[in-house]
Amino acid sequence: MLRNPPVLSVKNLHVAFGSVEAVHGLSFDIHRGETLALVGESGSGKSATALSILRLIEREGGRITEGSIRLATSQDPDTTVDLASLAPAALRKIRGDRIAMVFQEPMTSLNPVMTIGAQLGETLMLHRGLRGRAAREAARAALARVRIPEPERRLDQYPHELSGGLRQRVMIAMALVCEPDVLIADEPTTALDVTTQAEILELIEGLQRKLGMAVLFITHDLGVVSEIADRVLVLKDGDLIEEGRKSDLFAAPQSDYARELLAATPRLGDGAPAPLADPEPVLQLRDIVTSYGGGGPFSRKAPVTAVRGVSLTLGRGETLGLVGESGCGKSSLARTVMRLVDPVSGEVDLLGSQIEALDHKALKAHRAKIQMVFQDPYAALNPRMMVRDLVTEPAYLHGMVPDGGRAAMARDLLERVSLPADAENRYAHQFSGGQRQRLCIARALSVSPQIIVADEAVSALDVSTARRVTDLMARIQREEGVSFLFISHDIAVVERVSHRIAVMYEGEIVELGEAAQVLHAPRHAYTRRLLAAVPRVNTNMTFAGDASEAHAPRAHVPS
Amino acid sequence: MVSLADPILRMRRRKARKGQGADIIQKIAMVMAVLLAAAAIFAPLLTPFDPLGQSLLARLRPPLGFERYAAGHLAGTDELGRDVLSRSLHGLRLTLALAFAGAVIGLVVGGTLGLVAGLRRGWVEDGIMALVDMQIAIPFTLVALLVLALMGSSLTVLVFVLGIAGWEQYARIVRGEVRRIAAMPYLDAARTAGAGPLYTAWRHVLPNLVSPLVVQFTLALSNIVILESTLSFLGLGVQPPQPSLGSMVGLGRDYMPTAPWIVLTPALLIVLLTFTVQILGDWLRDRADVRLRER
Amino acid sequence: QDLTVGAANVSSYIDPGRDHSNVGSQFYYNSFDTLIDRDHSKLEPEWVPGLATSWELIEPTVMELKLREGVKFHNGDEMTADDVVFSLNRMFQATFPPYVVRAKDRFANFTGAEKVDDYTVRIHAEREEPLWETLVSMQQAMIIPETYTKALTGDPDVAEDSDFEAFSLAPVGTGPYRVASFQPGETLVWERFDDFWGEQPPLESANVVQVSETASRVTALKTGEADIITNVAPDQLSLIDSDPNLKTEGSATALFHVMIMNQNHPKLEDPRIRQAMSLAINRDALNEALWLGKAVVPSTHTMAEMGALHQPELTTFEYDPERARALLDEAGYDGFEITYDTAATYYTNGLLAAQAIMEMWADVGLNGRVNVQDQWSGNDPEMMARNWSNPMYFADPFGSFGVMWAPEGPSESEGRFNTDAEYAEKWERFRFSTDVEARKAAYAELMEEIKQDPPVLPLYRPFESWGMQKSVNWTPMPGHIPYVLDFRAGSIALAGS
Amino acid sequence: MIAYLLRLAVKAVVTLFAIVTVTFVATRLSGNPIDTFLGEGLTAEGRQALIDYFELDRSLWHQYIAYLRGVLSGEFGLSFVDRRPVTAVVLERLWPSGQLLLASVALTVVVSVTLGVLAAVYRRSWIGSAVMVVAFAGYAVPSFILAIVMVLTFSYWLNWLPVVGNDTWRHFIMPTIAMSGVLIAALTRFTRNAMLDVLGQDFIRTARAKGLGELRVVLKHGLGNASITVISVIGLQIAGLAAAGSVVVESIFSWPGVGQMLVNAAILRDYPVLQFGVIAVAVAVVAINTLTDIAYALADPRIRLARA
Ligand SMILES: Nc1ncnc2c1ncn2[C@@H]1O[C@H](COP(=O)(O)OP(=O)(O)OP(=O)(O)O)[C@@H](O)[C@H]1O
Ligand SMILES: Nc1ncnc2c1ncn2[C@@H]1O[C@H](COP(=O)(O)OP(=O)(O)OP(=O)(O)O)[C@@H](O)[C@H]1O
Ligand SMILES: [Mg+2]
Ligand SMILES: [Mg+2]
Ligand code: NI
Repeated sequence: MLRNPPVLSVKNLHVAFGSVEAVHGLSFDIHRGETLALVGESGSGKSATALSILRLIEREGGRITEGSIRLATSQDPDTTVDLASLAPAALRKIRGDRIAMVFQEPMTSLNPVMTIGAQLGETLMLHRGLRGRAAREAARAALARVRIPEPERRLDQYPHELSGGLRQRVMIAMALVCEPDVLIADEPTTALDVTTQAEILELIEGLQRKLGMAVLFITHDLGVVSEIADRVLVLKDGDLIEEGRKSDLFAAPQSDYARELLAATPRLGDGAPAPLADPEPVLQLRDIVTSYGGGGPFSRKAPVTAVRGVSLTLGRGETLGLVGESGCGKSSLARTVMRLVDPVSGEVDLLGSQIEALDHKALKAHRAKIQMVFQDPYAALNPRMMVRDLVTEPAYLHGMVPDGGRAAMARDLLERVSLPADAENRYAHQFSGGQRQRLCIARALSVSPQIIVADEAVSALDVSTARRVTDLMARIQREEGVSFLFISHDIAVVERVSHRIAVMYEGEIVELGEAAQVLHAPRHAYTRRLLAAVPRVNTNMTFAGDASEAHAPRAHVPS
Repeated sequence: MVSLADPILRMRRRKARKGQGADIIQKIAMVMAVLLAAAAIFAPLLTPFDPLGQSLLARLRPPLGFERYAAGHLAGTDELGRDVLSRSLHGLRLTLALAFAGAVIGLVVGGTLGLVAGLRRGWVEDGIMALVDMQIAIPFTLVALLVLALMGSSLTVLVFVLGIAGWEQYARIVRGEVRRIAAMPYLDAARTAGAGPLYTAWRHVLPNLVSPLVVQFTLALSNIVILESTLSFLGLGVQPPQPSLGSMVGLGRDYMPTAPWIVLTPALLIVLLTFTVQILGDWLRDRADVRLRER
Repeated sequence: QDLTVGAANVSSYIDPGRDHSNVGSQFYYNSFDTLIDRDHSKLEPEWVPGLATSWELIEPTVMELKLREGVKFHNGDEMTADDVVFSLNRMFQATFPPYVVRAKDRFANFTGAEKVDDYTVRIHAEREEPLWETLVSMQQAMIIPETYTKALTGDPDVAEDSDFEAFSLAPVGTGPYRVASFQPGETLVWERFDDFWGEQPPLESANVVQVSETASRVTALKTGEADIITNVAPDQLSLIDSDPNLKTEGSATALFHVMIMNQNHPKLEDPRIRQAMSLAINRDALNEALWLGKAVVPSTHTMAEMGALHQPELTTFEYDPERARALLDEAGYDGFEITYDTAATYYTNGLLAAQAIMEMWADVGLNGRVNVQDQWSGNDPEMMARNWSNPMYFADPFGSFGVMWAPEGPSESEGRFNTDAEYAEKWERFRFSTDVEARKAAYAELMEEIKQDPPVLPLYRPFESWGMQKSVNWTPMPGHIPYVLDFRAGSIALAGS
Repeated sequence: MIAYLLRLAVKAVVTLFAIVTVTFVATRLSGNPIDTFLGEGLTAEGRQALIDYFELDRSLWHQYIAYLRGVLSGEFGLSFVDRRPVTAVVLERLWPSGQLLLASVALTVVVSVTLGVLAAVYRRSWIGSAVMVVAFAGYAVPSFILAIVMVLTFSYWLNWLPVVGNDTWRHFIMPTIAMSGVLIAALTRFTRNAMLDVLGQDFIRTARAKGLGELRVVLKHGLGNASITVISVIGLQIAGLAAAGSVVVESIFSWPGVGQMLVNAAILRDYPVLQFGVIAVAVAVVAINTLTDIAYALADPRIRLARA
């Protein structure tokens, strides 16, 4: 191979927010036609790096304190300009033209009051001087290139009229409209469904091949890395931990951190807990139908039926995994079980009592038996309550603990979820995400429930943190015989904890069976599609199975 | 990753808290607030003259440093020969008391209605929001005018009128907050823990309302000060001879060309007072809204 | 020759018969005439022909008047006896409620007017009338056109109430200026009426604009937007006088600011308390402080304008704090609160005087409180004391004291003043005696009754001031009732014309 | 969108009906008008005559029904004081008030949007602080003080501007500023906060990543979105504040508008004028609110394009 000068070369990059340094001397090169993946957990400085390259970091309140970012000029690949010290006007010429960026959140990264056409046109006018018909035609072509159906019509639509996947395609089209030399993609698929994610990844790959650009791909998902990257950089707390070819990394990670990361990543096919033999049913759902809205004559929305005739049984000591893509009705089912919404029809049998029609008072006695852990550990804990009160609240409400006994109980609960006992005097915001989720579990445990409904309980957490939380849940199940209804859109995680798996699609259970059977011999077409979309490691290295990892949408894509 | 919030948030909070001290204007406002409060509270001790004591022979005397200055009357005397400074300080006291009482009444009335609207939904909410719309559509000055003309402007009525002046603001804020909070998972969490509506409102909703309400409270305070002076302009404010900042300005305005000092001291106090309160309110708001501080 | 007047108030209707307000009286004399006029430059009444060229009593209760010929109304109609009879009888035999009110308090003695021929009318009185000319020359007896008025609404041959309502917005008279445009409460524009029967007035037009805010009014004068402004408070005089282009004119106007007291309030029933309230007030001090000594403090309810009946020698009201204290002691006053109602801005210095009076009361041990309300409380049984004004509606004690304090008059009707047979008898003598001395004596007796059981205290004749450009030669004339803006020939002149 | 418009219409009608009722009740509760507007010195007979004349002794219910019937047929009765149809009394004054209001709102929007954007963009520099201090100060000065100080300065001492009436554009300067003072203060702060909010959003970063210049980012993308929230406030706050301010400003500048008239009507208990005046103002405010709601919907495609 001929010597191929890097198109972008970062040397000793230091980025600081105020007095806090977020990136401590990062160096790397990207060559034309190459995909470089930047991985690391939340807060490791990935976005800071990406934003520094475009010098957008200053707008976010940060600063490049040291280092250079050299971009090869378009005329001569051997001469470079240093983006770190370029004048704003010259910089603006490069942004969107030679270096383009796709952001994580397709829902909020497009201007809600401008049409798609106008937003694309802006770039075209700026860098290509195109206006009117010409611009429109170019914009249409850009949309066609990212395989958006009916591109002509999209030009006059507003972002809110498009689904999340389409919006991300628009973002990509916008980034690629001037055919940049470098594309920076900051977690472009994290907010998307697995199936959509697969399509987007394929699209980026295809376009890269066609346009020959360099791609800096930021992700925390090793599965995605294995699908798309040529080389990988592992970042931790702003430090470069490891750099190498993808195959090398997966085959023989050099650093402890990379190894730990790989180990925590759940991989499809790792095997599920063995099914229980005929457990005694603790929760039985029969023909549950749940819908929203359509209340009064003045109601804005037409009613949405989120759950359509679901029947399920949960046995004692069993974990039932519930998977399905975003918006399929998983949470609605959970909320129905918890009686946070009332079912339109159907029966909920909880330990022999029908609870679907009980009023608030009568229901209260049953609430102690079934508890819920929510997806977002930040929002599920009242920020203004002390931990002691938070974790003992259910028990207190059920009269299981007198006011004076709450502190002792809290310490006991904290210990059971492996949190320091002195945590009782703190507030929720003083904990990390994983710790908060432990608080939620402790809270649920305070009433010694027989069933815990975990709705995306680990989706918001880092791989390693998520791993620790699922381990905790498994331990609790072992020790106390609690049954779990474990809801997730991530099949790999579900596999790891579930005895049985139910697959939900558009409000219905399309497949239900023992975990191994559902995963290895899926009967329903949708299940097969779901499994196929999970990113797989296509190196022929260590991992026989597939790699995938938890990724949770922050804002769910409405369907 | 979704959980971006944790470290960033913590850092931002820290920054925000550090940021407090940075703004000189806010520092000045805080000092001003303390001074004004002290002046109001200790007015009877600070003032050498009876605020009601007339001296018909020493009317309209200018402040210290001008010709015809009447000894002791630092800020001059008014149209009945009363000491402007003494009246201003007592006026400040009354005005602040009125503003506080009014803001509290508004808080209680509007807050309750907003809370009910936010929690009860349905026609109760529609009804309350219709009231809010109505209140918005009828300029408040008119309402005040009617009520005061009807009931005569005694202090009690005035407090009541000033109190209901801002109720709809409170109601809207509280309702909005309540609805926002109601959508928070921790309310679901409380419900699944077996909490009833009263417990939820008391333990989970109210504490989260505190900071927006504190902000609104400060804004209401300064609005009421202005409103009181406007009512005084129309002759409906605090009644003479009782001094309030607003009534001193409202009744003294005819003397602005000839004896501007009558109006100057109280007007200055009004401006200082509202200015201070506004800045404090804004500071509180910025503090309450983490995002605002950061961008 | 145009002129702009910045007035503190512009009335909401223009009808001389219906109106007796201080605001309205500004406007009538320029546009309307009475049958008998007087020389307004003189304090003493000197009757001069108005729309009537001559008049005589053909019987003690009948006056016959010869009308001026060729007099035109502003709308072009010629004035005849029909118009005069119509105008007078709308008051004397009133059916329209606002007229009824005025008819009762001043025209009660007149039964009707009658046409003799086109230029002769007769006015009939019920009893012998000592005040013929005075009453016939009143504002309320000004002449308006019959045909025009009746045709304003409804049946053109009938005078409906709505005709009078409409008239008050589109007034037509015989005076030297016609009302060219009128926005109630805002502006009134006069234009010279070319067919005026008398001497042509000096102004082409005059524009009265309501400028209620004092600072704005003074400023308008200073900027030249106004040539004359009304209601200049004494404290503002120096401001205007110090400007080389401006000046002020003023006079102690023919009106008393008074304090009224409720004889029937349970706590004030004892006259000694009311006497004390009255005696405690140092009216000279009020005058010195608030009016710069320019107001006139009366010793009794009288003024020079009343001519023969002016009796300054009576001392009905005085300042005597010692006696006030003694009276309160005697009456066993226990310190209960006495409210003093006042409107916020209606009377110049009214609010200040009220506050000052409270101090004076406090001096003798009376516990007073000012109660500011724009609502009229004179008919409220709870009312204890309040301020008010008692204008001279016409130049006679009857036109001032008499209108308000007659038996069954307004004050008594409102329940705060009592009269008995004795008072009524004295009042009869005062009202109808044809002998001036007898009337004076009767009036003195009435004053004595008022002194013994006081319902009222005249505080002072306020010094009313107008500010104007130096080029304007105008001054209030002593022969007018208060506040009249007289722009007729001889009353006003603009320099540089 | 159609459903949205319908909802707005229903809301407007309900609000207005409630206002009609409330003003009716409130005025009736507020005492006998006779005593105030013809008050002083009436004989008992005269008083009764007037009560009969104005039909003030009919039952409230009767009066209310009659009034509602009148309202529906566009008849609002005669003013007690000047005995003209109140519609004439009020309507002739509505336009001058409207002109002043429009001028003030225009001035307010121009000034405060400019200032608000400046304050948001330069929020960390002295420019931002200066703008905010001015805004706070504007809010702290009662409008009548501002008005009188202006009158004394620009007319009394400098003799630059006229104080009386509404004849020429020069007459508009001071009243407009006096009325806008508070509004500018309020809207500037609001615009600033809305801008800060928008400038912190992701799509602003996207716009910058495209290479757009700062001016375009701030104006097109930032203000484009912030204006949606700003519009909603113009209707809500501004209309109310302006209506309140007009009372004071109109009386100082002898502006022939409704503000001053309403105050007098309230003091004199001229019910018909008061009622119709309040209703007219309310209609205006509701109309402005509804218009801004519509503008809001038009500006925001998320509402505009929402299906019924
Ligand atoms: N605007 C900001 N102000 C202050 N600190 C910031 C800001 N943005 C990021 N940081 C800090 O900089 C560090 C790196 O953040 P960065 O956003 O680059 O992480 P990341 O790897 O992209 O994480 P994520 O996966 O959550 O997106 C973190 O410690 C974060 O707290
Ligand atoms: N409160 C609500 N009001 C109206 N519709 C709702 C409501 N909550 C959910 N829906 C709708 O019901 C359907 C199912 O939503 P649900 O939240 O149960 O999905 P999910 O499977 O949990 O999705 P995710 O993985 O995104 O959490 C979706 O179409 C959603 O838009
Ligand atoms: Mg990031
Ligand atoms: Mg969900
Ligand atoms: Ni009078």
